[in-house]
Amino acid sequence: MPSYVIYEKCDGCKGQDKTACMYICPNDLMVLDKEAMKAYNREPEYCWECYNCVKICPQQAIDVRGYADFVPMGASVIPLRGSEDIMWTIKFRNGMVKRFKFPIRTTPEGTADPWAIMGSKKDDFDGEYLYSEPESLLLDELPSK
Amino acid sequence: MPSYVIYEKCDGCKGQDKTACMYICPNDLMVLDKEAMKAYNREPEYCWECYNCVKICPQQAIDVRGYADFVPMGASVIPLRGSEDIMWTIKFRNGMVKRFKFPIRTTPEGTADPWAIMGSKKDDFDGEYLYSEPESLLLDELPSK
Amino acid sequence: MEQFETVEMSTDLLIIGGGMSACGAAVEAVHWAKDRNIKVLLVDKAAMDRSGAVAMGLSAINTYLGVGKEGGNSPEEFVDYVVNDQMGVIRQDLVYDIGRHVDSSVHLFEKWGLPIWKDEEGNYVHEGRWQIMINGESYKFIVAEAAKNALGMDNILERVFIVKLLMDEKRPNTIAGAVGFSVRENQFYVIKAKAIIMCCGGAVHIFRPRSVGEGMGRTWYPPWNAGSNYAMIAQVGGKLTQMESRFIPTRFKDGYGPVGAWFLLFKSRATNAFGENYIETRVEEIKPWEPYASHKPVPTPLRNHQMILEMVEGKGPVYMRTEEAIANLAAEYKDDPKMFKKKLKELESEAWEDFLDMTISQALLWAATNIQPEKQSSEIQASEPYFIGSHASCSGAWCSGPADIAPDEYKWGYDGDKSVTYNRMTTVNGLFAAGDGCGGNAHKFSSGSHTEGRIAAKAAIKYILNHNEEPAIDMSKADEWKAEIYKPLKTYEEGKSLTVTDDINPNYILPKMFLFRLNKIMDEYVGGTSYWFATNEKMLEKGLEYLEMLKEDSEKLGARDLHELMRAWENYHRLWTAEAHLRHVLYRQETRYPGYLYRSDYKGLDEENWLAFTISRYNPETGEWEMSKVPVIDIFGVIGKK
Amino acid sequence: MEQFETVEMSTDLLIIGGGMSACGAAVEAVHWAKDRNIKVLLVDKAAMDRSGAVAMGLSAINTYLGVGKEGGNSPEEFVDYVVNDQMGVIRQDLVYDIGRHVDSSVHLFEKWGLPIWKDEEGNYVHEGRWQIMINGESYKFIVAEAAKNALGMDNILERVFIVKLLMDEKRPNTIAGAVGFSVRENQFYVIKAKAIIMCCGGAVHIFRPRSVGEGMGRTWYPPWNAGSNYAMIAQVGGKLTQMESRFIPTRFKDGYGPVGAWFLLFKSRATNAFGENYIETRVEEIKPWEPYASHKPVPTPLRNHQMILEMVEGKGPVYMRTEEAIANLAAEYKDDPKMFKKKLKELESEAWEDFLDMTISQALLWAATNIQPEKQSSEIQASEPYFIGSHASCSGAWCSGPADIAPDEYKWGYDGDKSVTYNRMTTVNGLFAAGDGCGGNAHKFSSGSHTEGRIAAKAAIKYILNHNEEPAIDMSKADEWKAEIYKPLKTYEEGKSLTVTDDINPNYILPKMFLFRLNKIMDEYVGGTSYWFATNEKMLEKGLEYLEMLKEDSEKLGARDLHELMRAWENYHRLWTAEAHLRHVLYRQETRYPGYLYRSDYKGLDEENWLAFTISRYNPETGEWEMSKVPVIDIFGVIGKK
Ligand SMILES: Cc1cc2c(cc1C)N(S(=O)(=O)O)C1C(=O)NC(=O)N=C1N2C[C@H](O)[C@H](O)[C@H](O)COP(=O)(O)OP(=O)(O)OC[C@H]1O[C@@H](n2cnc3c(N)ncnc32)[C@H](O)[C@@H]1O
Ligand SMILES: Cc1cc2c(cc1C)N(S(=O)(=O)O)C1C(=O)NC(=O)N=C1N2C[C@H](O)[C@H](O)[C@H](O)COP(=O)(O)OP(=O)(O)OC[C@H]1O[C@@H](n2cnc3c(N)ncnc32)[C@H](O)[C@@H]1O
Ligand SMILES: Nc1ncnc2c1ncn2[C@@H]1O[C@H](COP(=O)(O)O)[C@@H](O)[C@H]1O
Ligand SMILES: Nc1ncnc2c1ncn2[C@@H]1O[C@H](COP(=O)(O)O)[C@@H](O)[C@H]1O
Ligand SMILES: Nc1ncnc2c1ncn2[C@@H]1O[C@H](COP(=O)(O)O)[C@@H](O)[C@H]1O
Ligand code: SF4
Ligand code: SF4
Ligand code: SF4
Ligand code: SF4
Ligand code: NA
Repeated sequence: MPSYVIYEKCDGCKGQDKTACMYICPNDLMVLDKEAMKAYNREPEYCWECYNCVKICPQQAIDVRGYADFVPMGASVIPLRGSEDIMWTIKFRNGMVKRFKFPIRTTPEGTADPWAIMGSKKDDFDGEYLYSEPESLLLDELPSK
Repeated sequence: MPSYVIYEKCDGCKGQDKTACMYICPNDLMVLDKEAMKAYNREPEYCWECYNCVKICPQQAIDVRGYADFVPMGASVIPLRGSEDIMWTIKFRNGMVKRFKFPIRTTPEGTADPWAIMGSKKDDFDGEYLYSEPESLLLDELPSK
Repeated sequence: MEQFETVEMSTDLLIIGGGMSACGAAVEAVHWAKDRNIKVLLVDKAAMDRSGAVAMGLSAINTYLGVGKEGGNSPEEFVDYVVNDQMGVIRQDLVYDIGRHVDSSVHLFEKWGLPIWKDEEGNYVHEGRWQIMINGESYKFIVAEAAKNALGMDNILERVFIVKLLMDEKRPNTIAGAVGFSVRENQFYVIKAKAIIMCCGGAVHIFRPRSVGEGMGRTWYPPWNAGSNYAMIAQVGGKLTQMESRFIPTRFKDGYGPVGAWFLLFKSRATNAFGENYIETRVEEIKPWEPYASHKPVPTPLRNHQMILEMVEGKGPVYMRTEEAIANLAAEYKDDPKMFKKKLKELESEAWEDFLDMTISQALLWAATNIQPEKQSSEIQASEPYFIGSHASCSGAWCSGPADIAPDEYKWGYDGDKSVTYNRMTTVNGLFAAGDGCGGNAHKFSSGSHTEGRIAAKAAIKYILNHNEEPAIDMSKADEWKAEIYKPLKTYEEGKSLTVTDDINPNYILPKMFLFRLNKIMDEYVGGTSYWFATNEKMLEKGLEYLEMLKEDSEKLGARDLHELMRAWENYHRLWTAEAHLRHVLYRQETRYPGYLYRSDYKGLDEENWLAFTISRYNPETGEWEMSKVPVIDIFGVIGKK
Repeated sequence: MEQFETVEMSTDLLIIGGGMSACGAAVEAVHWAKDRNIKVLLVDKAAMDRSGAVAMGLSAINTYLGVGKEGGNSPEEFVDYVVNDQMGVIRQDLVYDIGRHVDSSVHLFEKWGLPIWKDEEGNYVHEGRWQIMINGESYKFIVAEAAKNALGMDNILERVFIVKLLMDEKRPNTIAGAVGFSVRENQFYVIKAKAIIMCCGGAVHIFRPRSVGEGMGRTWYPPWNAGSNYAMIAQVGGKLTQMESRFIPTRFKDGYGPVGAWFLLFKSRATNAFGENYIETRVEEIKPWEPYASHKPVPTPLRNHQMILEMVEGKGPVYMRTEEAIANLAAEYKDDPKMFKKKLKELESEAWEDFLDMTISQALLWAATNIQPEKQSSEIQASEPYFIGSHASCSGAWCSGPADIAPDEYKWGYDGDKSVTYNRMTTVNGLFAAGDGCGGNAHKFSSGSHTEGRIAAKAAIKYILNHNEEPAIDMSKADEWKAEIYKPLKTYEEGKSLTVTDDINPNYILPKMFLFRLNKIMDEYVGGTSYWFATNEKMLEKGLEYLEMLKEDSEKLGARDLHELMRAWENYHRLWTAEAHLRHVLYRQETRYPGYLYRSDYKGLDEENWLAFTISRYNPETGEWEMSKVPVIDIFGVIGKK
């Protein structure tokens, strides 16, 4: 189910240096047609349908249609990703619709603190402890053989 | 091994209504880019490499390169079809070259006469004889059960 | 959307297709028609010079009896061969009919200009008992030339793709014409006809091919025959038979070069990777398929089966021992170095010609892998399944047989009338079939297909004279048909603006992706190469579910231009062919053709219940498929004969 | 051709990749580096936020012990599990190391913001003994955020593809840097480094995928990991181990949705088409693989084998009995209609989340085929082979183990020094590997890969301090490397004018067709899906011949732009991965992993000869591959333990 860009909705990320979809695609598939100022998937057959471009697009201009070579037509799966949760709308081939909402993170974006746990063995450079241990293991010391 | 058109050699059949390659391709693959006046194979993945476009091209502008997905590179098979025979030049990947010549027909082009054998039962409309029979069977009558 | 002109045409006889059987039909029809005020029209989707399976040429004519020659074969002997090669389920009346007429076509070919190999005494060089060697690069060109000369170019439409048949509005179950479109001009054709001969060849790309990238066109069977015969006949309610009889040729791996010359002419062995000749070592394994197994030659499916067992048991690759064969043939001259060298040269040239005349890509593959057949073996492999009623398989329409040979069960006339019957007429009045399209009679090959076209044409002319009514077609419906046929263009045009690029768009499915979907379903549920040709009831039922969805989605086929519109309709024909195949496979509860098809849930041969033709009929009224059996009649007493 | 700027960079530690292991390496490295004047640079071909296998998210963390929790598991128990699941051939030192550290990463993830399911008592909800459930849509995003925050964006290069490693010109067998190019700008990178950690993940599209059209990107493993780890390590002479240990996950058919939650959390059965649970009915058939066969849970390859037997014997389709599982779970509430309904709703939501968090296409496939898991079973199938050293398989580099656990045979320092050894260092001085790139230790999964990145990073920092010499790289060769790397652009530019269209041109091979060629060779000679994962010596030798030709032809790879240039080099990495795999498969003369790989010529397990690691080394001096064995040491006495 490769991604596709809805012509009317894409604004080329307003001519910014890198568009959101180009920025995010792990497989470097999204590319901006600079003349039309529209993005597109240049190699649909290498699309993993990870939906990352779909989730990130500020215009909700990207959708996915199931791989033609094994997905029957007419269904859709549409995410709306907020700062704390994601809402999914699933439309079946037969018209049935289901909605699901799931949490995505418990901290504000950008605040993940690498040193959130600082273990008491944080200076054990010569031993086997890793930086947050042993506290991050909920132990007083590394398990021993 | 789909066909390809050599840019320098193709003259678009001099702007004629139908180009030789378009005329002949059994799979309707060859098409003329009317602006460039050059022909090309529009769907190489449906090419049977029947070489009919290659054989017919008045400019010898068409060649074939082995299907990339299983033919190693560097070999070629080039026909030169005359009115009575065809000459093949085969270049191996390792550089070896072989040439073969075979007859193609024993009559001048265009002269195949459908009624070249006219059997004595040519009026047997109600029976089982076909138009050239029984002479064309080298028999005096149809074999009987 | 562009405008399309409706071209209305009328003919008496319409020949659909321009291949071997159509060329035969053309000459024969013109012969009987010309003094009878009967008009004949031929429509081919391509250019007759090089259309159909023989487009590239052939290196042998595989059906020649020499009935009129000393030491030749009789039609009865031919029946014996075909019936036992095909595991019994063969219409002996049809095969006999081919056998008694086929030499006639071959001798015409020679007159027309086809070079046939001759030995020093001027006799044809036989590849095998039934096969003769030709310099066949221009085989189709020559045969088409005769047909064109007979018809005249005014009676030929090239580059017109026929999409569907039209039925008479007054006379039930009677053919009345066909509709199609030009892939070159904006022209929509409605062709009225009193009789039609279906000559559209077999089908490929029903199953996923072994090469799936650029090489997907390198199927053994040519990519342009799309099952139009089977689909169009079924759609109007014509009965099909033996649609489970797919064909899986053993071929040189990947290039799909022919093996016949190697096995028969060069007397080559094929062995597994350990040098074992499976035909000898696996005699026991085909015993469950007696009485056919011990017939000589070993039936084609059983030979395939033996080879496939090597692969499945992990004893591949399987090789054609070309260097051994050539060495053996040259050995005769081993004491005469000059002759020896000459013989070697000759054999080398013959080996290459065999490919260059009919599968050029195999020659290129040899060159690209530095293979010299006199020095090195080449791999062989079982291809993906195809449909070709004229080769060592017999899918096709259920047709009436020759009046003088066929028992009553196998012949009929208008509305089933047994007093005046029409050879090769399908179960639809006025609709005939030949070549790959006529079922139950295998081993016709190029020459037999030409012959069958002739047989059908003569019968069709008779039919026309006996039922000489104007086809009743309501031309006010022409716009409806036109809209239907051009719909993929409209679907695309109307849908495309949604997306930035037109390849991925939820409004339509492009033909290429439709094909991939079909191929995947067939491969995985109906016994394609990925499942080593095996399937079972549960898989088939699941596959049918997916095919049904695909059929619904065919409404959304999109096409960017006339060429792609042809692809759309080709694939629609493939879909119908696929469904017919699946239903036949489901119906035949046995494994009659191991090597072609395995029913994992019915592994053996079941002569008691299944020595019978399977018949399907799509009922156009109800939209249901009806399955039935017709017993095999052993007219010539050859079944299981040793 | 365009001009490309050469950007020369220097760092102490270079982390190649930005996935789970790289993110672990980054935080750990920065921690130990920051006060020691050590510079750390990370290079990712994509954007760290969503790069690697976890790009889409995950619905479970598959490696969590609860070492510090009541009722938790010990590292020894983890070793027992992994070793027996993987048929004995496992580096117990490495696995133990993961086991004792992995919870630490998981608890960090939680702090960073990852929602982990909790039960009413606040305990993690376990999917299985080792697996915990998460709301993992943003899993990678969060883990990358911490890594980015630790490194600072100045120390991160995104969209730079590393093509190959550079060796020190003075010190033999010592790493000195890497070269690569930006896929966004015309910049060519030469990066000098004292130590490198390889974090490039595993490999996909080595074998032909089951979907070959538009759906070829829907492999289970993400299409962007191309075996860079295996290829680049091999090219500089680093040893690889267990490259025959491909991974074939059982997954929901076509969409490749995960099955773990179904089997473990929902306690679902999988059955053949006739309702038989193959895990129970085929107990006898795995007996030849004792002592592993009767270990619980049944080892992953053996479970696969049982399922594959169903398919090969024609008893498919195989189904996950989802409706039965959900009904069973809800049954508890059958007397309380309200609770029953609520529970059903909850289970339905959990089922969909499992896909939506990590394999959205499976959700779309369900919707497109109108499947509601609570009402209808879904097909499962064995995928094509992948390479992923962190899952239920263990291909990767042969690395030094932890000083306190590894026996001498399994650890080393600079030039093999046993007195100061470096954890996770490959056999090349200063070159480390983690995650999918470190071989012999399976079942790390996302959390263990993160942990292993951390372990490697700490060791690499030590290495840097102990061997703190400037990398000796002759920058006068930069133009040569540059020319080599951009060559496909030049080959295309110079060659393209020959032909009217640029797709079919004899001067170059485009990456996509190169891939099809590779995939076909691997599928047909090295046991891909078309051969039901079976191969033999003869097939392998033939395959190797074809691979060699492909390697020669890789000189003619052409690329139209920077994006396609990346594809060209990815495929070159795939080619090396493929060759390494083939050589390992050829070397291991037994069938240790039925369900993943069958040697038709060595069908059984051979503990006497092959309870050993296979090791390959490509010798950069001679261009030869050297194969050897290293015995398995049963450090924890767990092999075959019940
Ligand atoms: C595919 C193939 C076939 C053979 C062989 C190798 C290969 C690679 N070999 S050996 O190696 O196996 O041995 C042969 C050989 O050496 N010797 C031999 O005698 N026969 C061989 N065949 C068999 C013969 O070719 C075969 O028996 C005949 O060609 C069958 O004749 P016919 O049934 O008429 O089919 P066709 O393919 O010739 O013609 C089909 C025509 O239909 C047209 N068409 C199709 N759909 C249409 C539509 N919808 N509308 C309009 N036109 C529409 C086509 O354009 C074509 O004109
Ligand atoms: C593919 C996959 C994997 C998993 C799962 C489902 C699926 C579909 N499932 S379950 O369903 O099976 O269960 C998991 C699950 O639920 N739970 C779990 O814990 N783990 C699962 N995995 C396993 C983990 O994902 C896996 O263990 C880790 O991701 C491995 O980490 P690492 O070894 O670091 O690989 P990576 O893929 O994360 O990162 C690779 C990075 O390298 C970059 N890269 C690659 N080549 C490069 C080059 N030449 N130059 C520069 N950069 C270059 C990539 O961009 C990326 O950053
Ligand atoms: N091993 C064989 N034994 C008998 N007939 C064969 C054999 N191989 C091919 N033929 C026949 O030779 C002709 C050409 O074969 P092929 O090239 O396989 O299409 C056909 O008539 C085949 O039936
Ligand atoms: N049937 C099973 N028995 C035991 N463990 C399993 C089973 N299926 C999956 N797993 C494990 O569950 C986790 C996720 O599985 P999967 O979705 O198959 O990747 C991995 O740790 C698997 O090893
Ligand atoms: N009918 C078959 N179709 C496909 N593969 C098979 C078949 N029979 C066996 N195999 C495979 O061949 C290999 C050897 O199987 P066996 O001969 O049954 O031990 C195994 O990988 C099987 O999966
Ligand atoms: S992110 Fe959305 S709006 Fe921006 S370029 Fe991509 S498709 Fe267009
Ligand atoms: S769905 Fe994923 S792989 Fe596909 S284009 Fe979007 S970001 Fe790239
Ligand atoms: S036949 Fe030759 S010259 Fe004519 S258009 Fe085709 S390629 Fe060009
Ligand atoms: S080789 Fe044959 S199929 Fe291919 S383009 Fe030429 S004529 Fe058409
Ligand atoms: Na999971």
